[in-house]
Amino acid sequence: MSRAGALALKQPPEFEPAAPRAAQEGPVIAAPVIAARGLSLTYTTADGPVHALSNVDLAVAPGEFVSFIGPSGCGKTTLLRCVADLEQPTGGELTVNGVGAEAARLRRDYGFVFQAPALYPWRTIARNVALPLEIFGVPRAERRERVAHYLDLVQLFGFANKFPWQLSGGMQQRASIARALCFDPKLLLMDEPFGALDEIVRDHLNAQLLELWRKTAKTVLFVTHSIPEAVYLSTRVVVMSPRPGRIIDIVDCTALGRERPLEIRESPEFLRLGQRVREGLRAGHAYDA
Amino acid sequence: MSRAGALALKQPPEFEPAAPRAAQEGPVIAAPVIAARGLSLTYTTADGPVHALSNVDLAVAPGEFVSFIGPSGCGKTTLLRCVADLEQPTGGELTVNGVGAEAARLRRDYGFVFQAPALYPWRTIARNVALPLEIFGVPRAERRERVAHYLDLVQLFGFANKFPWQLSGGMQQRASIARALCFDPKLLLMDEPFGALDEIVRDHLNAQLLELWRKTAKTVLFVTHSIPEAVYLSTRVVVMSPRPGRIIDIVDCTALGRERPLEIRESPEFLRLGQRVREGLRAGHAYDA
Amino acid sequence: RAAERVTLQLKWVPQAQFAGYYVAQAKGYYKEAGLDVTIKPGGPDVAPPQVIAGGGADVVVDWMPSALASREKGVPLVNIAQPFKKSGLMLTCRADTGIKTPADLKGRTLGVWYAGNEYPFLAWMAKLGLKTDGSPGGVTVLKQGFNVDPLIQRQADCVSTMSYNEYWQVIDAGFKPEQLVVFRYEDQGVAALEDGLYALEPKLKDKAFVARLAKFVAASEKGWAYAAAHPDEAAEIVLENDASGAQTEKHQKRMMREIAKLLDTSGGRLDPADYDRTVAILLAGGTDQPVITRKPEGAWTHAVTAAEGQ
Amino acid sequence: MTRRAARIGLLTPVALIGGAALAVAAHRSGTAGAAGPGFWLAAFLVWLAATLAARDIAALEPRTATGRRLVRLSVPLLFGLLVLVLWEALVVGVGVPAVLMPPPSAIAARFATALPVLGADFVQTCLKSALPGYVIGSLSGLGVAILADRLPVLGRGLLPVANVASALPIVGIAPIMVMWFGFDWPSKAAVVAVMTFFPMLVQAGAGLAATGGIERDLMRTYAAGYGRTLLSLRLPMALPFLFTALKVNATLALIGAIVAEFFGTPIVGMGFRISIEAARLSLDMVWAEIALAALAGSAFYGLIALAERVATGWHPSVRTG
Amino acid sequence: MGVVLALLAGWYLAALFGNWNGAADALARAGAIPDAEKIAAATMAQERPVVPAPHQVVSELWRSIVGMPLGSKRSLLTHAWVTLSATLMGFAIGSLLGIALAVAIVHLRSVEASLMPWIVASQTVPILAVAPIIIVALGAAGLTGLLPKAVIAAYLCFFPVTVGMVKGLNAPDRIQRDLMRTYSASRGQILARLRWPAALPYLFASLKIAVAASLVGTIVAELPTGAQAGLGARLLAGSYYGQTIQIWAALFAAAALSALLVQGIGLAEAATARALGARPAGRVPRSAR
Ligand SMILES: Nc1ncnc2c1ncn2[C@@H]1O[C@H](COP(=O)(O)OP(=O)(O)OP(=O)(O)O)[C@@H](O)[C@H]1O
Ligand SMILES: Nc1ncnc2c1ncn2[C@@H]1O[C@H](COP(=O)(O)OP(=O)(O)OP(=O)(O)O)[C@@H](O)[C@H]1O
Ligand SMILES: [Mg+2]
Ligand SMILES: [Mg+2]
Repeated sequence: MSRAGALALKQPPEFEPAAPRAAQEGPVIAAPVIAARGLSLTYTTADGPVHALSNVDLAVAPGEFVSFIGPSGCGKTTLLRCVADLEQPTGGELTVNGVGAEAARLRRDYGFVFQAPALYPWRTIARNVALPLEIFGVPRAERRERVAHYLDLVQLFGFANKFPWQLSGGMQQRASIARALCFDPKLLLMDEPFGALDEIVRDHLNAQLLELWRKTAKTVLFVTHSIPEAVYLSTRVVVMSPRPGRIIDIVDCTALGRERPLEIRESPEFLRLGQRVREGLRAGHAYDA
Repeated sequence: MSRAGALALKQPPEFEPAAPRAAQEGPVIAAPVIAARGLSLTYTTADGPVHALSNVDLAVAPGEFVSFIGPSGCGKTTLLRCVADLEQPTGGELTVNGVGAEAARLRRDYGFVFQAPALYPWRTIARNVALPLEIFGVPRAERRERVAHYLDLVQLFGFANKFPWQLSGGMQQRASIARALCFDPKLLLMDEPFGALDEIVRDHLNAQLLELWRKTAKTVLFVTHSIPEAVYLSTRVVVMSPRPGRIIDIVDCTALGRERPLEIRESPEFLRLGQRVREGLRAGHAYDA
Repeated sequence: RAAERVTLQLKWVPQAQFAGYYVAQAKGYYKEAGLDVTIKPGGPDVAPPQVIAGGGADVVVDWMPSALASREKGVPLVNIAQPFKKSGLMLTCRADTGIKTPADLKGRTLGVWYAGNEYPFLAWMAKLGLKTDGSPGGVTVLKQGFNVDPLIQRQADCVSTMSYNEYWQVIDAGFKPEQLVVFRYEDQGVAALEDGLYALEPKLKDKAFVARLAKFVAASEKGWAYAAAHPDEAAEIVLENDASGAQTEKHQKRMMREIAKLLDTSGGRLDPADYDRTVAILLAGGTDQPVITRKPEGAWTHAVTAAEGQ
Repeated sequence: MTRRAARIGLLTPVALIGGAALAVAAHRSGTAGAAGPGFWLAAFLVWLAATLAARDIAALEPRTATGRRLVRLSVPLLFGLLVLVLWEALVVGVGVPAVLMPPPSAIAARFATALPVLGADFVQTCLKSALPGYVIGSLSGLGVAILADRLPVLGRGLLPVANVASALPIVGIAPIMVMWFGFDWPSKAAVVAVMTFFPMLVQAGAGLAATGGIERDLMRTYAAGYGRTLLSLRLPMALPFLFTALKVNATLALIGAIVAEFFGTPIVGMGFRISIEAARLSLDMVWAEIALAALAGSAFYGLIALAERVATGWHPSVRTG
Repeated sequence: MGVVLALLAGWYLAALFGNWNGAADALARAGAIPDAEKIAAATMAQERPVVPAPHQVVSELWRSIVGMPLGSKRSLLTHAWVTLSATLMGFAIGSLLGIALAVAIVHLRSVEASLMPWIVASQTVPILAVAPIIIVALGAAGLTGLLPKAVIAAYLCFFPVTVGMVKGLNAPDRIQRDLMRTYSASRGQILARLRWPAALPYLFASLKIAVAASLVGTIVAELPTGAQAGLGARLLAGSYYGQTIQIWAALFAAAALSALLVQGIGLAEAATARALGARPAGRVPRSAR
């Protein structure tokens, strides 16, 4: 019932620096968190099949931060949903943390931030954020503490008792981020989490996320449309092309190091990486035409 | 019944350059499309009032392209909803096209792109886009033609017969843009229309929108979180600060001219304007704290 | 000459209880008399006085207690003929309950019908000095459904039965007559008059109407006489008129025979002595809600049966 | 606004006083049973005034909550009074026999004098029969809907059977229930349970099917079990449907309990009283019981509707914002 | 299938226990020494059992359906047809009335305020008490046969439709309504294009209840008219003559009829859902089952 809860219990909201994780630095050497081989997914619709994913190969090592970027409708969400065992691939193999996607889901290995906020309208913001904690059997007092902490993190503290429809679009999105973070999953799947946020809040949350990632042993799969954001946050950026959705480039960003001040975004290395991603994106669009 | 429809009829989907509109170039001289004076809106919620808008003064001349930028939850959506007569201001005055907001709505003076796609799940994409045309009584043949044209514009042509849940987030957003454009309203209210789109599609749609705006006599109110987008598209950028939501800066961008190639975004003038907006935004956030 | 129309409202569903009318219809006695008669079947929720007050019938079949009660309520019913001389109402008990005499009923659970049939029962209990409101020393009364299941399933010690109907259902259920103890109301001196024909008082002022009814009553009596003489054929005629197709031949034939025992053979004229006895029973009602509070006046007439004799 | 207020100020007294006058006039010996055209014209005018007044009052938008409540209350009251007055006028004016349709005044008088009887009947029928049956029926309907949803294989077999079983006509099952559960209230409660089962089954089925994709996906990411998903997501989501069933059942339960008493009862209960008094042609008593049933049913319905507002305050149909 | 077998077995058990006392009683009265085996055998073959055994009911059904010529008064099919026609007519009247009332309630506040309490009150009037009045009144007005029954059926079945449809027509959420507001769509257009499709799930659930209620109403209406045709008359006659098996057979016919009707509405619902692009129940979450 509460394996994730129990696990989470050991890490109070004030994250102490986790155990040294130097051994995990090198990519794709440790047992991969995500291993996809020839992954394909075709939706059958009334007017013919839609090839959302085609022959995707990907391995993500523990502690990696992988961003996905690609034209609208290229299969990013679908890929994340496969990892989360919310879609059944129609071909290929996929393991998550060494087991099948379903087993991983049942072990509560990950937290998912959906592209839409998906808040329950009958729960207040605080109770929406508390939902996974309730399910994982976290005791009430700790629940309250964590909810407060994460609402604070996403700058929604004063809105704990509001209902979702009383919040602006960006605020709803932030509430859903807090909901995914609050039970401290080892693997984070985030689908355009910062899409509806202004630059300042976005920078703030980028920094918070990066810090969280650095301090805890999280692996993050992150979908975004912002090239700078992708490069700034990631150890690798995966560029995809649409119909059939496939990977056309993987840009390694480890050269930027783990400590990334905001200013790094003006460095030539950063701009170079960004340019490479942009070219991949453009190439992806060319496929589309 | 179908004034908007009739009006639109005169302009076939292939927009011919409209009548010369040189006379409208100078801002705030012609009778304003939007005139707000001391506009305020306070939501009453169970745990006290939320001051979403406070004392907003704004005049928008015909043919202007005004962007709104500000921290998440600062009242941008609320302001647009007031203009659209979807919220009742609790104070101040507001006229739209010289009449009250309600009268303007009843005249079908504007088209609204909501922050969420708000597609009707029981209609296919094509029929969702056709919805306003049906309501305005546009004949079937023309309806089909227009829907095809605008689905093409937002690069959704092959998806006409899909249902909303069969589309990716970005595709849904584009469908909702097509729906607002297809009846060719004189006033466009767009709430973060491009938030879920990748850079390439976004650039494409930016250009399309700009062209549409230049060729037809549209006035556009545009909410965005992207500073470059705001500066690139707008004649003026309105910077807002939250709780109570108010205008803290208005940046005039007419200096960039009406013809704006994409490259203009690297020009020093452009960067200067962007910097000014960014500073306003930052100042807005300071208010919040 | 066009046939004169008469509408008759029965008290209950088509069964041998009403055989006389169906036979008269089927044998053409009504037609011979120059009448066009419509027979409306009744049912559990059809109150004949209501129907006649609403103009839905010219003549109704009703029991006298119910008719007199309606009269007091403002429906001026008048008995114009009384085909049934005797009452078929009985209280049927299981012998294994140990009930032997009416005195043994004390403290028992009794099933009673309520659609007008409760008045004689209440009068009887009053006579026996048994309370019916559930207080100790009285009897417990159940409003019985349409059938005798409460007896078979021991939910009641005794149930109401008609000698021509429900009693035989008990027998059909496997009881032998000696396993039952039967109290006939007739024998207990509390029998009220049952099926009679009633019409509205104001309309009886119309001579033509009386003449029409006289023809109707005479033809009906002819039907009854034939039915009593040919019970099996009468039962078949009734069955043909049962639209539900649920009645069985065996049951209807038996019913017809039992009905024949209750009939008045003297032409359907009401015997004022029977009337007086019924009124006396009803006035003695002795419950919190007496059936009638005062002696009715003009509640019967021989005008129709007399006219018939002419 | 002011014109409307003036109209209300004018029309309401006209309707009320005119109605009262009409009801009294109907009883005058000259009018009763033989009302002339003048009387009917007056009746028509009263009706017109009341309708117009009700329309204007309904269109009012008072600032305060109390004011809104007043408006909500006064319109149906006005409407109800109108119905009663016209009923009285019609019945007395035309001279309809009381055994067919008694005037409201007679019903009210009977209601007042028969209070102890009505009270006993209410306890027997509403509290002892209808209420337990309602609870059992609604809960088991929900239970079977959940069971069928939980075990689709079972559901495929169970649902058609449940459909069959719960569409049983009351007149058919009432005698059977008397046979099984005896004459007293348990058999009535059983009938009510059977009657209320089906609406809940159907609505709960629709409600459980209403849960959207992404909300459910969220629960899946938590590897939430069936029960958890049910409690935290699907039942809340189904609440609007469940309340629809509860509301329909509120009235059904009462009808069921009353009608079941037609098929054998101890000598107390609203259905018992209605059936015997109808046979005795005491229609004033019958209507007094019907009025009691209507009052009790409406009150129960109102309670459920109130609970609905509280429990589904988030739903757009309640929020209306 | 398994379910049906289990039910049959349960039924036999119920017959065994339900009839035990009665059978023992009867055997004792007949003078036999009641041993368990004899009693058990007798429970299956009683003439008026508490619970008839399935084969008794089946043979009665067989006798009265197959054994009788169609159109004969003793054929259950004849009666079923009589009842069905009144049911369908009442259902049509009732559901149309229910929908019309719901539409009026949703649109006109005065209707809701003045009518709704009375509609509720009307539903608490015990139908069996008023059915004779209605039948007598309609009969006096010259209406006999199908219509009075249909009227009572309609009386019973309009209410579930009204309650459900009021809920359903109000179900569209705020943004969906706002979209229509921006088009200043007429009430009729909003009804046809938004409220109605959104109310369909509610409608079908209500119709299922209504059709069952309509059948009950018809059967109730067949009682006061006494032994005329129809399943109600059949039930009444069975009840009057204590023929349990016949009651059960009629009950089964009625129940089967209503199950068929409900099933039919279910099919219509599924077809509509398909046409309106309802998302198929989806891959059933394996673990959630
Ligand atoms: N349930 C579905 N049924 C049919 N087709 C679907 C379904 N879900 C997604 N698709 C199709 O699969 C493709 C990939 O969709 P997906 O949501 O993964 O895109 P995405 O990369 O997340 O796009 P965006 O950036 O716009 O969110 C799209 O073409 C979409 O139309
Ligand atoms: N219906 C409502 N009831 C109560 N408060 C509301 C409601 N709608 C919005 N608010 C509040 O009003 C403020 C402004 O909201 P608004 O939606 O206008 O923000 P926004 O500028 O569009 O933000 P974002 O960029 O996140 O979309 C927020 O604080 C929000 O919580
Ligand atoms: Mg996506
Ligand atoms: Mg917004």
